[in-house]
Amino acid sequence: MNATGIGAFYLKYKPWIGAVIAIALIFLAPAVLNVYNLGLLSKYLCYAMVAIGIGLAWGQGGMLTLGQGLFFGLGAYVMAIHMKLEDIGPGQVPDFMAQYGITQVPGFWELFRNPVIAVIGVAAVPGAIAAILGLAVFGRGVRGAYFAILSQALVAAFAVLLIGQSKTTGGTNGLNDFKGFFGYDLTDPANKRMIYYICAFLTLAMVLIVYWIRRSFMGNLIIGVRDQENRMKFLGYNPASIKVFAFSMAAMFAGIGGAMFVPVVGIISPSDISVTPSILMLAGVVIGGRTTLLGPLVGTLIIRFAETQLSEAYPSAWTYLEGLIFILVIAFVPMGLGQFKGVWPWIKDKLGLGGAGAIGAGTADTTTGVAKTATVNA
Amino acid sequence: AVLSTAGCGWGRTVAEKEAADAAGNGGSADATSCVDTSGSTIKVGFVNSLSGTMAISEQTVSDSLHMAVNEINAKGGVLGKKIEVVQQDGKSEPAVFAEKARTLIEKECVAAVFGGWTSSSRKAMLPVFEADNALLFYPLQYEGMEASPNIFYSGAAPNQQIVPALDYLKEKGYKKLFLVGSDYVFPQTANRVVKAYAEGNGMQVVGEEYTPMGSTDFTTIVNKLKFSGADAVVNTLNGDSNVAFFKEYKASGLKADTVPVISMSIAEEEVSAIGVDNVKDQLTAWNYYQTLDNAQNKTFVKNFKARYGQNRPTSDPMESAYTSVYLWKGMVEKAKSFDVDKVKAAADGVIFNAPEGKVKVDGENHHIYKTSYIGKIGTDKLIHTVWKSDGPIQPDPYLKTYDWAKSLSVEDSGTSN
Amino acid sequence: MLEVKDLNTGYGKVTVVNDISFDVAAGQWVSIVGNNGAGKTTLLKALLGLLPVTSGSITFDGEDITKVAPNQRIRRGMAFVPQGQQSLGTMTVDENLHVVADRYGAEAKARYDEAVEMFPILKEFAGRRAGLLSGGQRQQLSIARALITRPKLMILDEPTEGIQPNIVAEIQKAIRTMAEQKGIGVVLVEQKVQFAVERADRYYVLASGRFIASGEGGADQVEAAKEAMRV
Amino acid sequence: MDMLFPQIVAGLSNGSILLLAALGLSLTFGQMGVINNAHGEFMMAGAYTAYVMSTVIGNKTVSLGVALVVGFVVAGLLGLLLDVLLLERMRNRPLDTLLVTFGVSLVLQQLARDIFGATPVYASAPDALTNPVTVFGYSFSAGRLFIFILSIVCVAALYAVLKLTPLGRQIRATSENRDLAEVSGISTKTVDHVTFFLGSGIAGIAGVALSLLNSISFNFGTTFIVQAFLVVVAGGVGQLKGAVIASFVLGLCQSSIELPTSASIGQVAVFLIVVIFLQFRPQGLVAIRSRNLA
Amino acid sequence: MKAEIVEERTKLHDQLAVLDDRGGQWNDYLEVKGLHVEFDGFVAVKNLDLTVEHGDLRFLIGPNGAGKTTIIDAITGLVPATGSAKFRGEELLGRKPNDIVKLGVGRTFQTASVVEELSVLENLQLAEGFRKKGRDLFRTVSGISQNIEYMLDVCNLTDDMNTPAGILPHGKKQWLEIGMLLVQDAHLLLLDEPVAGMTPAERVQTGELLKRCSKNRTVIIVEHDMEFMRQFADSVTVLNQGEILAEGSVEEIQNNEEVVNIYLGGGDQ
Ligand SMILES: Nc1ncnc2c1ncn2[C@@H]1O[C@H](COP(=O)(O)OP(=O)(O)OP(=O)(O)O)[C@@H](O)[C@H]1O
Ligand SMILES: Nc1ncnc2c1ncn2[C@@H]1O[C@H](COP(=O)(O)OP(=O)(O)OP(=O)(O)O)[C@@H](O)[C@H]1O
Ligand SMILES: NC(N)=O
Ligand SMILES: [Mg+2]
Ligand SMILES: [Mg+2]
Repeated sequence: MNATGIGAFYLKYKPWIGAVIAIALIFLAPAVLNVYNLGLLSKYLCYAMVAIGIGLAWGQGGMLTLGQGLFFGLGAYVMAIHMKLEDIGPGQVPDFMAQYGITQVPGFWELFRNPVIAVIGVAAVPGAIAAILGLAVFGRGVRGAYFAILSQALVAAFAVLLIGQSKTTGGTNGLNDFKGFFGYDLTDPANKRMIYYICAFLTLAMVLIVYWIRRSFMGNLIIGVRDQENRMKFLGYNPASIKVFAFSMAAMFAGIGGAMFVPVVGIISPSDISVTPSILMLAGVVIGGRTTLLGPLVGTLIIRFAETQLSEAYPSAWTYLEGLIFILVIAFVPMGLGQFKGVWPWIKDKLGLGGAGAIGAGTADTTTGVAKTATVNA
Repeated sequence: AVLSTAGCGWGRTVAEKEAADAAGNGGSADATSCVDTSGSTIKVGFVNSLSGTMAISEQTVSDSLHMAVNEINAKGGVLGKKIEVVQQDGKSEPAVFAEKARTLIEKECVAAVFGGWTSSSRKAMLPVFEADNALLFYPLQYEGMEASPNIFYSGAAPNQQIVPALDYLKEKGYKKLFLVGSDYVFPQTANRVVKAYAEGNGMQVVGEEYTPMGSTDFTTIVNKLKFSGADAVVNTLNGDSNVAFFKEYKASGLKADTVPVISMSIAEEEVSAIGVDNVKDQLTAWNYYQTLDNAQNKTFVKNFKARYGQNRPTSDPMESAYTSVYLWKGMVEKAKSFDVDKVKAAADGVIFNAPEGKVKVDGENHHIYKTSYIGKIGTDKLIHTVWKSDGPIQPDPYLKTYDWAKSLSVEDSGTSN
Repeated sequence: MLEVKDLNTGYGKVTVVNDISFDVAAGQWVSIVGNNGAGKTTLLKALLGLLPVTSGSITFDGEDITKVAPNQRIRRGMAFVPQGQQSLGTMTVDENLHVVADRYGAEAKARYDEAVEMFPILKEFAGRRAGLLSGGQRQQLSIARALITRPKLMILDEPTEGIQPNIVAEIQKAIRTMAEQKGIGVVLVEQKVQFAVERADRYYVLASGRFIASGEGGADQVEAAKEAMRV
Repeated sequence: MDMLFPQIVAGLSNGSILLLAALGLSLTFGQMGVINNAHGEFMMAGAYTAYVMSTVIGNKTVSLGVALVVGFVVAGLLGLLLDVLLLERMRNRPLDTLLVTFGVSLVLQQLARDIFGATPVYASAPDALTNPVTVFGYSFSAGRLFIFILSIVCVAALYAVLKLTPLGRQIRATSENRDLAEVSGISTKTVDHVTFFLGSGIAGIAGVALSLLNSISFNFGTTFIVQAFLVVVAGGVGQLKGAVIASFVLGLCQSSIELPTSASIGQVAVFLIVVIFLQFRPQGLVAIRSRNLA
Repeated sequence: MKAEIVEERTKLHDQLAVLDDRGGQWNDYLEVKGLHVEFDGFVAVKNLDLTVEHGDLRFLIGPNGAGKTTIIDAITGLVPATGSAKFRGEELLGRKPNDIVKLGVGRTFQTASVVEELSVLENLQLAEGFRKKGRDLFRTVSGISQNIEYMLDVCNLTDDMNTPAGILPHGKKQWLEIGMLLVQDAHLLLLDEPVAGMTPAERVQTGELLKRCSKNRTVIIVEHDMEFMRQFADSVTVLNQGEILAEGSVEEIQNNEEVVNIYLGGGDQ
C-alpha cells in the first residue's frame, strides 16, 4: 500500500524531485572544488550540453550527427567575437588582425558587438544553420549513414574554412586572450564560479527540456520518424519538419555549450571542433546510453573526467582506452549505462516489494510511462 | 539568500581589475604563483607536439630540452636544486598548448615552461602566461611583432633570419619571389615582411600561396609556381607539408639550380624525412647548423648523438631550446631566486656560450643576439653554411630600424594591455 | 527424414514454441495450421537454424542438425520459402535464381529452367529487379528459388499469401506433385486450413506455440481441423 | 590558358587518389552497410608496409611491387580480424559500426605511433616514379601517373568480380537480405568475411600507392577518409560506377576551384558541391529504386 | 454469457454512432480519370477510369502484377502518375503523401509497417494526432480518446495495448494498420490485402468492421481472398495488366468467363 503510494508520488513528481537533487549537487560543487577543478567541471558541462542535444537527435531521432562541432563552433565563435570586441572596445581591431594589416573589423564581427544580439546569436545562429541544412537534407530524404557522413563533411569544411580565413577568424590559433565576460574580469575566481553556475543551470534546463519533449507527443513523433520515416508521411506528418526540429534543438544546445566553452577555457580554435573532436562529443552519449535521458550527461562527465585524469599521465594508454570504450560499449552494451536501467526495478520485483511496478514504469522510458498513465485514466 | 550562502554572485569587473593593475597592487587574482621552492628539486615544464603534424619537428626540441636538463642536473642543478621535468604533449594544436600550459602553471606549479614551435601555439599560450605571470621560453625563429614580458624568445627575430635570407637572395640577384607557406600566423606575417622588403629592394613577389597545416596536396601550388616565372621560392611551410611539397616540386621537373627554395622552418631533422634526394642543394636560413665548427658545438653534437643515437642530427630549434634552458639557469642564478619578476629583472645581459656561438639576452625585448647563417642542404643530409652575418645581430622584433618595414610596424600588439 | 523432438524456442527470454515433436517422411506432406501469432514462422525459423533452439533436437536424414548453420541445412537438402514474399530486391529476377543455381555447375542450367517453367512470369521479367515486382510475382520467384535446389524437404511459410486464386490452386497441385512424383517431403505452414489440409498427408494444429490437435490429411478432415482451430 | 592542361591532369590525378581511397569503402559500405571509419587506418597499414618493405628490400622497384601485394594482405587481414571479432555481431546496426570502427581507428593510430613513433617516415619510391615524365612539353609526376593507372585497374578488377562472378552475386545477395541468402545455401558468414577482406585489402593497396606522395605517419589515413566517404555518398552507396564518376568530378572541381582561389577554398567547395548535389540526387549519382517503404 | 455479448454489441454500436457522425458528406466519392503509371517504359496502369461512390465497399481484384497496388500508390502520392484522381472534388495527384492524408485519404500496406518500438496504443495515437498543431504537439498525451479505445476494442488489440508493435505477429500488425487507418478518421480507405495472414474468424470480424465503416466512407480493398470478397463486397473491379477487365456485382464477376480464366480459375471452391 504505502510503497505503492510512494511509488505513485515519486512517479508524479519525478522531474521535480530530480531537479531539486540536481540543484543541491550544483551548489555543492563549488564548496568542495578549487578554482582549477571547478573550471574543469564547467568545461565538462559545456560538452555535456552538446551530448544532451545529441541524445535527442541521435538517441530519439536516429540522426547520428558526427558534426556537432560545427554548431559548437558557431556558438563559440559568436561568443568569442563578442568578448573580443568587448575587450578591445570600439574602433580597435584584435591584434591578430592588426598583424595581417587589417584596420577595421569585418561586418559579421560588428553584428555581435551588441551583447543582446550575441546572447541570442549563440543559440540562434546554430539553430538557424541547422534548420536550413535540415530542410535541405531531410527534405530530400537523406538519412542514416548519408546524413552521418554529410554532417562529418560539413564540420570538416567548416574547420578548413576557419583556417583558410585566418585574417578574420584567427585561423589555426582561433580566438583567445579574453579579459572579460560581459564586463566581468575572467581572472577573478568569483566570476569563474558564476560562469560555472551558468553552465550548470543551462545544463539542468536542457535536461528538463529534453525530458519534457520525450514525454510529449512530439517524443513519439520523433521515434516514429526514426523507425518508419516514410510511413509517417501516410499518417499525415512531414518527417522532414519533425527531424529538423530535433536536429535544430541539438544544434542550439551545442551552440550554447560552445558559447560557454569560450569564457571557461579561454580559447576556441578549429582544432576544438573539427572531425575527431566532433566524434568524441559522442563518446559520453555512447557510454551513458543514447536513448536514456540522463545517460548523455552522466556519460560525458565520466569520460571527460577520465580524460583529464589519464590523458596526461598515460597519453598512449588513454588513447587505447578511448578507442576501446567506443569498441566495447557499442559492440557489447550498445545502450551503455542505460542498459542497466532495468536492473533496479527488476531486483525490487524479485524482492516482491510493492510499487516496484510503478517505479519500473517510471524509470523505464516514456513509452511505457505514457502507456501506464493512459491505462490509469482509461 | 540561498545563492549568497552558496558563494554565488559576481566578482570584480574588468574596469576594476584594470584600475587595480594601474594602481599596481597585485596583478590578477590568481597570479600569485604556487611554485614550491622549499624542496631539493625545482619543477619546470616542457610542452612540445609529440604527436600530430608538427611532431616531425618538435620531438627533436623535446629531446634537446631533456638533454640540457640532464647536463645541468649532472652539474648540481640550479641554485642547488635538481630540475624536475613535467613533459606535456601539445598535439600540434594551439588550443591544446594553451590548456597544457595552464595545467603546467596552475596544477603542476612549475617555475618555468619551455617549448612551443608554431607561432600559433605561442600565441595561444601567451595570454595564459601573462594572466598567471609565468615564464615561457620559446625556442623558435618566428615572425616578430611581439615582445611579451612573460616570454623569452631564444629563436631568431625576423631581422636575424628572414631579413638576412632576403639579403642573400638579393645579393645573388634573384628578383622574382614565389611565397609558399602554411596557413597560420607565422608564414602570413613573415610574408608581409618579405613583401615589404621586396618592395623596398626592387624585388617582385610573383605568387603567394598558403595551405592548411598538414595539407599534402601541392599539385596546384606547384603548377602555379611553375607558371609564375619566379626565380626563387621563399618557403615558410611548417611540419610534414614540406615532404609533400618538395616531392611535388621535384616531380614537376623544377630544380634547385634554376628555381632554388629557401626554407625558414626545415632543419637537419626534416631533411631525412623529406628524403635528401628531394631537397638536396636547397637553401635554408637559420642561426645554427650541426656542421658549425666550434668547440661548444662539437661537444653538443657528441653528447646528443651519444644520448639519442649516431644517426640523429642536431638542428637550430634544438640548439635554441637547449640554449634557452641554460639562459634560464643563468637568469635564476643571477637573480638568486626562482621568482618570476626577479628572474625577469635579472635577464638583461645574461650570456651563454651556446653551440651557435656566444648569445646574450636583451632585457628590453626578451630576445637574444644571434648570428645568422644561410646554408645549403648536402647529400650527407646535413646543412653547410654558404653565408654568415658578421657577428651576432641585435634582435629587432618590430623591425624598427628598417625604413622599408615602416608600413609593417604595428603597436606592441603581442603584449596585452 | 525429418524428426523434430521436444523443440523449444523463442526470442530472448520469451519462449514462443513449446515441446514440438513431429516427423516428416520422404514424399510426405505435413501441414501445420494455426492462427497468426501461433508461432508457425518461429517454429520454421528454428527448423532452418535462423533461430537458435533453447532445447530439443532436429534430425535430418538421420543426422542431428540442431546446431548446423542454415546454409548447410540447405545444402543437405532442405529448402525454404519464407513468409512475406521476400526476394533479393536490388538484384534481377535472373540473378535471384542464379545465386542459387550457381552452386550446381554443369547442372545449373537444367535446374534453372525446370524451376521457372512453372512460373512463366519469371521468364518474362528475368531482367527486372526483383524489388520492383508485385507481391505475388515475388512469391512465385521465391518458390522457384527453392525448387532449384531439388530439395529433399520443402518448407513453405504461408506461400499463398497474396497469390491470385488460380495460381493458388496451381501451387497446391505443384506441392502434391513434388511430394508424390519427386518424393519430396513437405512442411507447409498455413492459415488457410482448406488449402493446407485438403491434400496433405498429415496436419497439426498449432496454438500459442503448442500442437493442440493433429490428424490425417484429406478433404474430409478439413472441418475437423477448422474446428480444432476455433477452440 | 597554358595552365589549363596541367590543371586537368592534376584534377584527374586527385580524382584517381580519391577513387583509390574510396573504392574499398564503397565495397564494404555498399555491400555490407559497414561504415568503416578505420578504412583510413587500413590505408595507413598499407603505407607502413611500403615503408617497411623499402627498408628491408634494397631494390626500390621490387620493394614497391612486393609492398602492393603484402599491403593488400596485411590490410585485408586487419579487416578480416575486425569483421570476425566485432562487426559480425552487429550486422543489423550499420550506424553503430561507424562508431565501433572509429574506436578501432583510434587504437590502430596509437598502435602505429607506439610501433613506428610519432614522427613521420617515408618510403623511398623507385626513381622512375619520383622523376617527372614529360608529355607535350609539360612534366608531371610519374608517381601520380602510376596511381592513376593503378586505380583504374583496381576498379576494373572489382567490377568484374561483383558483376560477373558467382562470388559477386553471393556478395550482393548477402548484403541484400542475410537470412534469405542463408536459406539459399550461401554461407553469409564466409561471404561477409571475404567481402570485408577485399574491401580492406584495397585500402592497403591504396595506402602503398599513396605513400609515394605523402609522408607516412599514424594519421596518414585521416587525410583521406572524410573525402573518401563523400565520394561514396555522392556516387551512390554500393555503386562502383557512381564512385568512379564522383571521384573524378570532385577531383576536377577541386583542382579547378583551387586555381583561382586557394587550397582551403577548394576543399570547402568540394564539400558544398556534394551537399548541393544531393539536393538533386539524394541517393547519389546512381540510385536504386525500390518499392519498400524503409 | 449471451447477455454479455449482446450488451457488448450495443455498446460498440453506440460508440460507432459517435464515430459515425463525424464529417460523412455525400460528395465523398473517389473519381479517377485517365490514371496512367509508367515505370521506365513499363506501363503498370493504362489510363484507367474508376469511380467509387460514397458508402460503397469496392473490391479491387486481379492477377498478381495487374496494377492494384500501383493504383493505390498513385492515389496516395507514392509513385508519380498522370491523369486525375479526385476525392471530395480535390485533385490528389501531384500532392505530397502527407497532404493527401490531410484530405481524408488513408491507406494500409501489403506488408504491414508500423512503428515497431512504440506500443500499439502509441501507434494509434500517432495516427490520430496528425492534425495537432503548435503547442498540442508538446503536450503529454494523457489518457485514451474514446475513438482509440473503441478501435482497440474492435481490432482486438486492447490486450496488446502496451505491447511494442514490433513483436506483434504478422496478422495482428495488419489489425493495427487498420486500426490506425480508422482513428486517422480517413474518409477514403485504401486497403492492400488487409486480411492477409488472418484466420477465417478474424477475417469475418475485419469484414464486418470494414462494412460498417463503409457506410459513411469510401472503401477500396485489394484482395486475393475470394471467400472474403464474396462475403463483403458491394461491388468489384477486376484489373488485368493495368486495365479494367470487368466491373460489377460479385455475381456478375464470378460468372465472367474472362475473369474465371485469367484469375479465379477452377480452384478455391
Ligand atoms: N522478433 C520477435 N521478438 C519477440 N517476439 C516475437 C518476434 N517475432 C514474433 N514474436 C512473437 O512470437 C509469436 C509468434 O510469432 P510468429 O511470427 O511465429 O506467428 P505466426 O504463427 O507466424 O503468425 P502469422 O500467421 O501472422 O505469420 C507472436 O506472438 C509474436 O509476438
Ligand atoms: N517501381 C516500379 N518499377 C518498375 N515496375 C514496377 C514498379 N512498381 C510496380 N511495377 C510493376 O507494375 C506491375 C504492377 O504491380 P502491382 O504491385 O501494382 O501489382 P499488384 O496488382 O499489386 O500485384 P499483387 O496482387 O501481386 O500485389 C507489376 O508488374 C510490377 O512488376
Ligand atoms: N615560428 C614558427 N615557425 O611558426
Ligand atoms: Mg508467420
Ligand atoms: Mg499488390
